[in-house]
Amino acid sequence: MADFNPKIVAFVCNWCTYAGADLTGTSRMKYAPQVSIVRFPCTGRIDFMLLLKAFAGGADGIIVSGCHPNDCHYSSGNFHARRRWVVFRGLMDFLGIDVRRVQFSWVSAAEGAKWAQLVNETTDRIRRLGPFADYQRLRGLGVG
Amino acid sequence: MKTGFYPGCSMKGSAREYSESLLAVARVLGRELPEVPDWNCCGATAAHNLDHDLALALPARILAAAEKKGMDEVLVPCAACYSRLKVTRHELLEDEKLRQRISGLVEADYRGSAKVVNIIEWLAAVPDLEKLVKKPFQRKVACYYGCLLVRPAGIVEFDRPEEPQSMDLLMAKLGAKPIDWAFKTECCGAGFSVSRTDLVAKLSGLILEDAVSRGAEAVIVACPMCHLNLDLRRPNIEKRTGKKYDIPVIYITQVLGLAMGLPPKKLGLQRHKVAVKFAPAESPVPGVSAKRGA
Amino acid sequence: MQALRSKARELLATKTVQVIIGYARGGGGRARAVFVREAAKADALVFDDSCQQNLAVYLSKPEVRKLGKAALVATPAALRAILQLAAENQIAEGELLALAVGADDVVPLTTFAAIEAHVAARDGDWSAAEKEELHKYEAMGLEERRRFWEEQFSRCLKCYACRAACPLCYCTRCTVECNQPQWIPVPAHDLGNLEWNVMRAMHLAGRCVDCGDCGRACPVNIPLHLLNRRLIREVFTVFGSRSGRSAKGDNALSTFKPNDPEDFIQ
Amino acid sequence: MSGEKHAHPAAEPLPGRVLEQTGVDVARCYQCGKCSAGCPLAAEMDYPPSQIMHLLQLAGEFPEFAEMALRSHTAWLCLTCEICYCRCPMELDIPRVMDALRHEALRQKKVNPKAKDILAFHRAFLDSVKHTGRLFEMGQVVDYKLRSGHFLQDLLQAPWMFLVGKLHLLPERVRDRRQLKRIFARTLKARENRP
Amino acid sequence: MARIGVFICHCGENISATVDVVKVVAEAARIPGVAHSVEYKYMCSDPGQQLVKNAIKEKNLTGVVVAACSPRMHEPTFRRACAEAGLNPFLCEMANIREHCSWVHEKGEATTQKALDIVRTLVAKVKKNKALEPIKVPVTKTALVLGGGIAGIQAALDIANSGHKVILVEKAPSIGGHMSQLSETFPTLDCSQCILTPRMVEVAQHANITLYSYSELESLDGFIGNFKARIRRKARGLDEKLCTGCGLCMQKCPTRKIPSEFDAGLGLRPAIYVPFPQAVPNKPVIDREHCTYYRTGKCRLCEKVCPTQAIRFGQEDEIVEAEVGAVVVATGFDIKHGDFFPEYGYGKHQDVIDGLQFERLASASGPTLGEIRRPSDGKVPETVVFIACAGSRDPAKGIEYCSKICCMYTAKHAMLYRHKVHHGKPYVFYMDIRAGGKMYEEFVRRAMEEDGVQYVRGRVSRVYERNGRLVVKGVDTLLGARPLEIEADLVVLATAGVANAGAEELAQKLHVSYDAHKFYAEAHPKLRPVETNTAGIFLAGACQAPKDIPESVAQASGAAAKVGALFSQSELVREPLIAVVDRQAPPVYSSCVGCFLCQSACPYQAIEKEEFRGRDGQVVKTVAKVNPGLCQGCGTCVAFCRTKSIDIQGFSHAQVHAEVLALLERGERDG
Repeated sequence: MADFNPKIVAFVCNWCTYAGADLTGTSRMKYAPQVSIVRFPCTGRIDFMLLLKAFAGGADGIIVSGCHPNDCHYSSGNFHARRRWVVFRGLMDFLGIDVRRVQFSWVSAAEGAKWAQLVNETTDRIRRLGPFADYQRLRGLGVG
Repeated sequence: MKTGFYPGCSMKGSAREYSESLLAVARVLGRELPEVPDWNCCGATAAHNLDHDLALALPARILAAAEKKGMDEVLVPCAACYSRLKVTRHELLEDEKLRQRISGLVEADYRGSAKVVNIIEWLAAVPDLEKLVKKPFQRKVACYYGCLLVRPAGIVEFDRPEEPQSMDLLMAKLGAKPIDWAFKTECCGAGFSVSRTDLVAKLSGLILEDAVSRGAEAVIVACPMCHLNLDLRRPNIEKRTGKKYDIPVIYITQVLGLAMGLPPKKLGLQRHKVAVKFAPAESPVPGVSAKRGA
Repeated sequence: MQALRSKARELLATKTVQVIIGYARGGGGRARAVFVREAAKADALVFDDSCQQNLAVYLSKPEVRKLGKAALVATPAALRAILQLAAENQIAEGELLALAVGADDVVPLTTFAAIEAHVAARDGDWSAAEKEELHKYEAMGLEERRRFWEEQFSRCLKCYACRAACPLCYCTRCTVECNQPQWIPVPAHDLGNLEWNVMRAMHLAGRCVDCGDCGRACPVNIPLHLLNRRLIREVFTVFGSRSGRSAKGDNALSTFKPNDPEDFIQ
Repeated sequence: MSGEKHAHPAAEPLPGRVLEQTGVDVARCYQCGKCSAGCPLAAEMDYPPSQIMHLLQLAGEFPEFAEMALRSHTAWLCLTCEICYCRCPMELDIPRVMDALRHEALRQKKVNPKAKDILAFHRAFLDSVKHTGRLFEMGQVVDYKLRSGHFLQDLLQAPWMFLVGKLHLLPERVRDRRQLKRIFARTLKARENRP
Repeated sequence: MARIGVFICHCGENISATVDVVKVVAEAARIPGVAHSVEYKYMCSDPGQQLVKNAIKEKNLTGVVVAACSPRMHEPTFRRACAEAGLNPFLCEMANIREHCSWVHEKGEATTQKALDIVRTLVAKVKKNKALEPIKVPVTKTALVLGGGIAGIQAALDIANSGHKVILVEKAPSIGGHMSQLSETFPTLDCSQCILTPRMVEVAQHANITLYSYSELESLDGFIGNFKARIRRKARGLDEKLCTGCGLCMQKCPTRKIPSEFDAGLGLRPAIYVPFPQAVPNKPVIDREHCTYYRTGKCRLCEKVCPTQAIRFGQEDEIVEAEVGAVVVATGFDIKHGDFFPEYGYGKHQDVIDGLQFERLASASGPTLGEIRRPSDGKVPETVVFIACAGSRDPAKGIEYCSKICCMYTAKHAMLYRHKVHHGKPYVFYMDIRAGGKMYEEFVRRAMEEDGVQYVRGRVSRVYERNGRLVVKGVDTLLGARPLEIEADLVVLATAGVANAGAEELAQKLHVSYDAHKFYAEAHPKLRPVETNTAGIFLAGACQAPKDIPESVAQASGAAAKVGALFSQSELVREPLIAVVDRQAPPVYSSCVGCFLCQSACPYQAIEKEEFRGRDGQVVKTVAKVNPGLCQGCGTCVAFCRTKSIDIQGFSHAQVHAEVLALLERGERDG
């Protein structure tokens, strides 16, 4: 698995985490390149269907990240998202899907370092978990 | 709650009155204080000066032994030993690799189950101590904490590192009047008592001077090294400052003992270089006070 | 049963309602839904243990609404469904009347408040058997659970009977029918089946009134209600709210507390 | 781990070695001097703590500064009273840096001559511990006198200490002394015998 | 059929150093729908933008993807360029291959591959973009200024003088802020109140300014151009119209021994008081916590003596509502109080004081009428030690940043001390002297050269009392780090500047972001220093970071200018990135089923009900509708909608879905 390059999709909000990831760049901190960022106005906008689509799309792991509580640019989008993810995780787990494949996080615009760390840790975790063959098999993807 | 007792070397020798008074007091309190089985020296300053692993291994051996005996906490009255044991426990619990390596050295799997407590913590935990006071120790005392009871704060996490209060509160319970002074936590010269007596004389001199100038009648300590430097080294101090200081240096446990009305002899007061003149009942061994400054 | 029939007769005769939505004896002794519009036909109404279907499912159907004001023969689950539908602006106060049926009595409930009180009074926890059923699957290992559901969903035909049976699946356009973009592939293959069932469960999270009709309706016997049950418990234990208890109550997922648990968030 | 490095003292510049042994990054020191201001013995030191830190900061590029730090009297005068660490705005564990310096100096045989007595004392102390498992004060004092050559100093105190029963003629002993010997053999001895 | 143009920027070396730009160009050209793919050294430069404009015209592109830096940086630039070339700006997207790729990954295949993935993803998105028209919203030409310190005063006056209405809210009984507490000001040493009080009066008398002193912001709703503010006017306990400020009540008040906030605890005040003689408004407030009447139910002496019967014990807080188009936050800063430095004995020894307290000692209007006398015994101190960086640059006990103003005010303090006590000996313990600023360095030199202030380079370890004096254990790191002891009569700590206690709470009311130290965050550290990332809310003064007077005033005028610009149009043009609800022809009207979960989720109350009626006038359907003025475009509603009837422009279902599918292709390729 050491040479396995996981595909990780990051769903992030524009105001905190996207800006935080920008800061990682302006601070020239390095992190694993396997992650692709999809930008949203707010974590509140992130539809759980998109997570399913990402997995269906062959993602081995997903990061969902936004503003810290009380820092949401829209004041409460992240609070709604938080509840949604509680339920979503419960369901995933009940369906036998390893919730460690979805990492939720708060990364503020000031936390460039945290973003790099988040991506690296998640990449390592997913590497350890291996390709999400179980899921990709469902769509007859030639994995594993 | 099983409490083990780690006397450390000096309490068997130069500071035996400390353990004598502690055990005397413990008897009154009805507390068992079994010694940590086959305990060894903590290595003190010498060990960590010369070798980091050794400085950890020696205390680790002690703690492992206490653990093996099923002790929940180890009472370490000597502030210096307390510091070594506490630091060791902290470092080994912080760093798993290190814990394993040192465990290997001491040939026991040290887990860190036994807590390390100092004399003040231990006494503070005694429910309504004040009720046991028969003869309130009505003296103005300078509570001298020294370095190692309160520092490094991040590790001992006991009293605040600047302007600590725990000993003052304890003394107040015993009827004493703790003075507000400036040298509570200044260093007395510690391990230099033999090798650099000159420096000890200097540092300890500053401490005595401040205590005396603020009207203290006694300096209260919880550390054999501090006692050695402030009491036994009195002649060197006086030689350096060119002043005489009659102020006695008394262990916490001795004050407690006196307040409980125990006879000074039981508390080893006669072993002091500087006589405790105001000690109640029979006055200290005459021979001793006569020999002062000889 | 007599009480029910006479009450129905009275309601129709006095034109208090135009239709009684209730149960009648169907083929093979099974109960089926019936829409009684004349007092004379009230005797067709039955009520016994075989009457399990949640009739509230009809309340949002236009053809039924056309019939006028209705009285609904309501099981506890149906009462909860009524409240939830009200909370979601699907039925308004005074649009219907609920006939809460018990062993041998019938309680007409004319206002939402009355229904809320009735539900609250009889509200209870799941039976030991129900708990055991859920627990059985949770006790499985992750991989075992995954295999179980993969096998279950592999049988799914995407017939949407579960959706048709659900009183809260009243959407006139379901996500599966959205094709720009196509959220869920139309053919019944493993991925689409999983996505459909996840979506169904998520869309019912904080809304499901736990009647179990989805599971009963499934022609290939997938225990769908377990998915909802699992989320009902999640919502209750984590957010402390239960759907179908109030005609006004905000949905657990469209509200929040600043200090909601977030231990899973890094 | 560091064993290989120990074989070649010069293998890595001093700051790196300090970091490795103590976890203290000397680069974080911004030379405010608070440590020197509070150090009870700063006045006696050839380089007060803040200067030692600065020497270490430059030691990487300038070996002569590394030498100054290693050969300093400061390392041996440090009492480990922890007041510097306690008040350092950057929370740098200076006492541990001093420990590391001492260890390096010992291994590279660069102990400051002025520290002879202090070192002699420490050695005497540990000898006593090595043989008896505990500190045998009498034995240690005698041992120290032999090592340091200060025969008169303190002998005045000794008789009095007997009198009040503070000195014993015979040492207390740990039962499992073999184990202690092993511990010493694997630590101090092993280190000091390295080239 | 889509005709997308892809424009890949080298950003000098910033991108091309780690990304094989040429390869990305070639690969991008092969993405279905891409009609044009080029690279350029600096795409944001004029020739770069020209490149885009020309391509749009020549290749009549239907969409543009600029692969360069973060959209947060240049999206507006390129959207403008597109618009100028006749392409709807919202058909332009940016692929962030700099911050999110070239800068964070090593040179190599993987990085180039990722750059291409990002491009592909945004090509997929832009194909689904729709041409959007900007939204126009009216602007209420009244500004709300929070905080009546020098920054707030300056901002209020500038806005008012440009002909707009201003509501100035100050939480204290009087405006003036910290500046009114200062004695003299560096580097000119002119008296603070002499230059401040005229402006305070101007505020009070300005026709365009409504002053709410002793008031606080309760809540702020709405959005740029259309805020609704609720302001709590705390009960002063008197009728301001009747009160003439004669001060009789204060003279007669029996409770007089209350530490004066204005004098930083060094002076005393009665329970009914104005903070200082030149207060604006010059009307007292009753301090209910200490007032005898409120405590015991007896007294009412002030009521008896008041010649105009202005006292109102029963008075209650009043909430006033105001519609404003812009907000200037000028709530200032505080100094780090308390004994966070036990080794310096602050809070233990009366004669260890902070900078603000020294200002009061040195101020002619202060408790000692400008004579330097130490708090403990009123003795004139022979020796004063000033300790700089007391809490600043101190991660362990204080804050890690530099408070910036301390070096200067400490030099000023030492100077003032010498001017008032000629034989006195001032010492300053410092780490570095930061005197960047016009005439600042010269000022510090003067302190050393002309006023003989002794600067000692080193941090103080400890301060303790010995026979009535304070022993300062310091060090001189320039003299071999030798410890040195000074016996002082007074020790002044240059305590750190920190954010106000309520800063966080206010930020949350305003929805503005703040940094780790609770200072309000500007929209861009260099280029947008007075805006917040919430449109229509601006910053002035020390609420953003510790600042001295000239800086605060400059920023205040800057904020005022921004407000002026905003108020210069009667109608504001907003990006149309907001939610919309599906609409269809009758009888369907909309796919929305009207469950209104979106309504309870919307943070801006932007979701309304719309009813459709049949011919008979009966309501046949009730569905959701978005108020384009209120919607801020967070999209929370979108994720709730089971029928996918509500969508958000710019981040629509089709767009994000396409983005994720683009990742799917990648999955297919190397899966």
